[in-house]
Amino acid sequence: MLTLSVSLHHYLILAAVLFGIGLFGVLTKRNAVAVLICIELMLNAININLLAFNKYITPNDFIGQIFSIFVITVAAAEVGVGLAIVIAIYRNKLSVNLDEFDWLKW
Amino acid sequence: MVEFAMHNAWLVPLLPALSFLIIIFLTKPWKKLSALVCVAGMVLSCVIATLAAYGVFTNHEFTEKPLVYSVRWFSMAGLNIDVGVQLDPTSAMMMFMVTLVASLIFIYATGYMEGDPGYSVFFSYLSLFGASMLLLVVSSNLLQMFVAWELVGLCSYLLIGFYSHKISAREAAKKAFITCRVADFGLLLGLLSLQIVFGTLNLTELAEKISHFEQYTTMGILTLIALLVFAGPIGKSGQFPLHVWLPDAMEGPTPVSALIHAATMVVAGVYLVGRTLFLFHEVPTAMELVAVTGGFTALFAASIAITQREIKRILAYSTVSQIGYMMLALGLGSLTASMFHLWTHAFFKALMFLCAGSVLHALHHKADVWEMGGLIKKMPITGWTFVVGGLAIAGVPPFAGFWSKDEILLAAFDTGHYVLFGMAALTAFMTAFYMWRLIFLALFGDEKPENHPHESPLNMTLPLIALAVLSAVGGLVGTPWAPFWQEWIFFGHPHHADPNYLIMIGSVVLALAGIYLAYNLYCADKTRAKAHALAERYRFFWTVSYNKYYIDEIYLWFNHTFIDGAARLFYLFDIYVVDGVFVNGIAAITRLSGEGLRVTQTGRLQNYALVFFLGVLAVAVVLAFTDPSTAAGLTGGVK
Amino acid sequence: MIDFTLTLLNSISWVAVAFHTLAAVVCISALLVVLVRNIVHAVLWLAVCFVSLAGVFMTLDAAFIAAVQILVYAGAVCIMVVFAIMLIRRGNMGETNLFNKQVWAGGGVAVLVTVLGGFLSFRIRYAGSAPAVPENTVDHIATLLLSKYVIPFEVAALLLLVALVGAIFLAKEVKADADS
Amino acid sequence: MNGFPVLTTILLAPVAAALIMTFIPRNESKLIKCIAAVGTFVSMALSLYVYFSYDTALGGLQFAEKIPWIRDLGVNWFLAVDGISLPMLLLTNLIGFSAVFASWNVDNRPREFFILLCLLITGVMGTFVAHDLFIFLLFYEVVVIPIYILVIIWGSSKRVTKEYAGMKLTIYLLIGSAFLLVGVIAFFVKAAGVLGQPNMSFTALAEAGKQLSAFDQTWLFALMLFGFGSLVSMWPFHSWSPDGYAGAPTAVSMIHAGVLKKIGGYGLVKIALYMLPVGAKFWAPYMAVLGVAGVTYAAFAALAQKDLKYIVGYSSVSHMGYVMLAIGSFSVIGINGAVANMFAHGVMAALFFSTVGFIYEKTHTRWIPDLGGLARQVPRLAVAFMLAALASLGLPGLISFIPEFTIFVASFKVYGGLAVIGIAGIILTALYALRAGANTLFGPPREEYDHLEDIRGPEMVPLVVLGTVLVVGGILPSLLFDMVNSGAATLMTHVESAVKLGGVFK
Repeated sequence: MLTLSVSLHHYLILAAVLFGIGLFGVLTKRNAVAVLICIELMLNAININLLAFNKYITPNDFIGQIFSIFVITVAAAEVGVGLAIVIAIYRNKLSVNLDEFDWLKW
Repeated sequence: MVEFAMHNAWLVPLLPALSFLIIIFLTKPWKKLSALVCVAGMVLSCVIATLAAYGVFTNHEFTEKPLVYSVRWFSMAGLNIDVGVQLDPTSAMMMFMVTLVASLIFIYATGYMEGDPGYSVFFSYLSLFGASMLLLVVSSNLLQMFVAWELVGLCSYLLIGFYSHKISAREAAKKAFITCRVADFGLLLGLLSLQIVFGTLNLTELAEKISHFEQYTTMGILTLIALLVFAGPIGKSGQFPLHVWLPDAMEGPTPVSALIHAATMVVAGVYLVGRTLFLFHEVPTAMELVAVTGGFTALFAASIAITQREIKRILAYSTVSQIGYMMLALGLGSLTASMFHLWTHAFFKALMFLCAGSVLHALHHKADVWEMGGLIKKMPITGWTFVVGGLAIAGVPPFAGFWSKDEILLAAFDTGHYVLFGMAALTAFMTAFYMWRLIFLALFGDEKPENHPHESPLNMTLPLIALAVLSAVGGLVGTPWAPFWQEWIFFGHPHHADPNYLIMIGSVVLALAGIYLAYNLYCADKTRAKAHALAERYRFFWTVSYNKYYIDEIYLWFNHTFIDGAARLFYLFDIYVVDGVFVNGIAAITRLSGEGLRVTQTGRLQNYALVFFLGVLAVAVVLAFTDPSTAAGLTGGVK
Repeated sequence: MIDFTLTLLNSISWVAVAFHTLAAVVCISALLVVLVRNIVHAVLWLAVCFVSLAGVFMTLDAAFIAAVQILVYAGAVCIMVVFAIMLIRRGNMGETNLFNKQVWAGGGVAVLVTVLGGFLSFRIRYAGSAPAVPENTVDHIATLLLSKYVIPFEVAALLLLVALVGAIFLAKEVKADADS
Repeated sequence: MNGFPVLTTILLAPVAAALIMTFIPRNESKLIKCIAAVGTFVSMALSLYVYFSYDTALGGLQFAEKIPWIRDLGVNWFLAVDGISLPMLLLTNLIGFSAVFASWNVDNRPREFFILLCLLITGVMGTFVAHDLFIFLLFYEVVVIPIYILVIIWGSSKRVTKEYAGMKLTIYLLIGSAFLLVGVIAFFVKAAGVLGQPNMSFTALAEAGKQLSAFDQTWLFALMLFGFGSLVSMWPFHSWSPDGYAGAPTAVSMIHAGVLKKIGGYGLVKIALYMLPVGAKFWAPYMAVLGVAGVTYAAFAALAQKDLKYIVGYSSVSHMGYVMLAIGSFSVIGINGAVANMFAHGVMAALFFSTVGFIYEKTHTRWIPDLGGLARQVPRLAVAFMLAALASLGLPGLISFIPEFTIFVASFKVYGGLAVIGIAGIILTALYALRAGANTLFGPPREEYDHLEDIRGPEMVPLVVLGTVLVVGGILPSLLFDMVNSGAATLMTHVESAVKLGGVFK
């Protein structure tokens, strides 16, 4: 018998995998835009968690849903500002390669 | 009146101190007024001192029990120090003598210092000097005495260095102070030990406690204490080996030399030992040491004085030698003889210094006795008073020195110290010789055409005459036939020896022999060829003596090599080790580790993120897989 | 046969099927976002990922969020990223999405985080069966947002405004003399 | 004046002056100086009033003010004075007032200078009147910042640059205070455990401290010893002192050598010794050894100096060695001597530094071989110099003799031979003090200094104020000792009873 079922744990594992992929991208991509994209992936992983908890634990409170709305809002803002920064940097350095940016040093 | 003076003897040091303050703060711009204030202060305190002394010397009970009144100076748990006045025959005598001699010297100084730009300041220092010395004399407490002792040292520093623009004066002043400091270090240790062992520094209480010292301490420690205390007088009274400052003290104006050498500073040491004789009396070793030091210094200084050329320097070594006499007497346990010699010495030595000052004044500070001659004709008062002084110091009866010196020789002989007796006798002979060498060279013989001496003014000659009279008759208070002195000033119980005619005659013979030898060499023989030949024949001895046994050079070398060497060593150590290695080393380590660690700051965002997530992982693992209480402990949670 | 099929079909939880399919799509597209060498392709896979995530949200009875997900992420965010890529002109688009030097270390950390996250998720205990989800979730959310959560809501609006202003300020063309 | 918060007023007077100064145009430098003088004068007058109306027979804490501040930490705005802190308070104000006049000729940014100076004085005073550990540390940290700025802006560069001097001074103080802070916090936590509730007041902490185990007391005291010791320039943590003083402007040298340094000694007595008696007993011999080492070492080093400020700097290290020796003697007499010697040295060092400052200001050199014969050209300055030098060598009749004597009595009794080495320091002190005086003031006058003007007017204030204290304190030592003894005796009674208890061995 095929027992395809879903439980909270499935969602959580999905979220963990997605978060891991996003983190991998954040840590290893050279392109600043790619890093931003990967951050979006991580944020979405969080949203999965929020919604999953919302459904399985507190379906009547909608806290998870509302919180994920805020997360999306913030993510949108973050993408906007992030991309603006990338563009500003690009204009100065003619590059979006993060390996070349080490101004945090010293 | 007498009653008042006795109960207000604190006025004696206070009046000169007041004149010091008045001169410094009020009358400094008016020279004559300043001098007047100074002299008036001293004369007034002389009057009070005289009255007080009269009171003491008419009431025999003071020889048994001194009159002491004191107030608490400061106190804390376990340490109480009083200051006060202690009147007994010894201090009364000193008070009288010091005020008297100081008054005469002050009067003399008004003439001597005429025209000096620092006239007022000089008199303020003189007043302070007098005040300090009198404070020392009346002290009822050893710490108070030490305070005065150091103040005397300060004043001598100021006065010796009075011509501070002269490098020699500056150095002499410094030398005097520091030499005395070295000695005071010992004295201070002695006082500390006394305070710690006996719990008091009051003279009367100390005397009482030390008489049965076994209850407090052992003989060994008491000996050590006595030796430490004696270190102070060695320095202050110019005993060997710390006598070096005294001859250099001649750099000060002559009244200062007189003051230092005759009445005040140098005899402070003798006086201190006299005051603490109850301590030394218990410790035979210390007594021997005092006696030997005194006897040796007397001979040693006399042997230097024989070859010196500068008039004040000869007198200075003669002072060292005479103080040695007094120490010798103390070491023999004879406070009587010692104080007696102190008393007579004050008069004739003050007289001779003032005469020397008068001579220098007339010759415009030409000091070499070989360049003088025949001065007695142009300066009769100075000259003849000088001769009186010479007779007194040589010990020719009936002048003062004879009686006191005789007393010392007698004490040495009676106590069976024949070696010391021999040394003292030899010293007496040499004293007569070098002193009359000075007199013959300077006062008699041919006049030198380049000198234009003139007699000094009245305010200088009057003190000379007064002192000459005192030098002549001052010893009569203690002749063997009328032992007034011996009945009053003594330690233990009055000692009255029968006149020993053998010693008396012997000392007169020695003195006359010395004078005769000097006459032969320096007066009768106009060319002084014999003297030169003698010096030539004993070239080595002459050189050593003339160079003061090279002690100054040795000290200088020691100071330069060891003290300054150590100073440089410590300073370099400070710069290169403490500072260089440790302080700057730690700074360098900090900086280098910073240099090293900053490599880890790559500046790359993703590096930082990587490390950040490693950290997150670590924390998460710890929080997830350990006992909750451990996690709480790690994160600093409470209860 | 038909019965069996029907039984089978009835026995299949369609939600589960949907979830597993969507999850697979999400994971694969996300991986491709990271792995492809062309950034434009990466953005396309990102869009795929976001859309399938919206499907996942649907399986979680969050229709409103799913809609927002499509509107905001698949729509606005992807478009914005594409615009940004266009602004950043590069010659060779085939080499625009490369790895840096810490790929192994980063991969390790990512795997560890994933494993740890997955492991920890099994620790969660909850009432075995999900309680019934109310109908009309949108109504409830709307009510809550404008009543209980009105202040965070307004703050979020303010945040968006500030982000907007900030983005404009940052991306604004700088004067020539500041360029160097 | 019952109930009038006189200690707070003393603290705030210079702050008020500083506030007023901020509103005065920067070119009105005369007015600024006058305001600084008035502010510090008010403090000085009030602290004189407090000094002489303190009842020594009664002893204990007087003029107390207590306002709760941070209840959770048991912190109160608790100001009070006793026989130990009051001389220090008076000293601070005497020197602060003199320091304003010693800087009368500061023309570079006078407003900022005097504002910082006033804040500095307040900070120092605060440490002495605080009876709450938190307040004490607060004021202690307040002190550090003005010092740093004052040194690096108004300082002078000789052997080391003023920046180096300022950094060294500040970092040393901060390192010391870091260790101190660790010790204080650890102590506070342990004390709170003993008391059952947090309390920062000295009295409560002392009660708690004596109940700590001997081991705890020992290591806590070690931390405090390092902290306070480096502040009091205990050998071998002294090397900031000569460099720092040489780099600092006159007023800062005066305040630093005169009083700031004394915070270290004061803290050792009033905090470390008072609160951790068993620990103090354990460390006392080490303190004595370090003290003696400091005395002789610094005296020798001073002998090798040619820069006047370095001489005074090393001499202050040397004198603080006596303070350490005295605390190490662990007796009432020793504590009396330590506190009194801090007072005496403060007055003398301040006078010394102000004199050296004037000499430098007038001749533009502090290098002794370039000086000489100044006594003829600037006699009053020479008097001030000699007064300070003589006080420094412990001349009887000046203030420093009796404290030194008491220290000698206490330490000689306890340590014997070791103390003798320390006492031998008086010879070396005489040597360098007189040598400096002789080579600077005496000898043939130099014609390049013929035009110099002697100090006059406001410049005379340090000489008059500090010189008077030097002489009066020397002639009437009971003025100082009655006060100090009332504090020291109480303190040592507490300490000795605690030592008998011997700590609680857990």
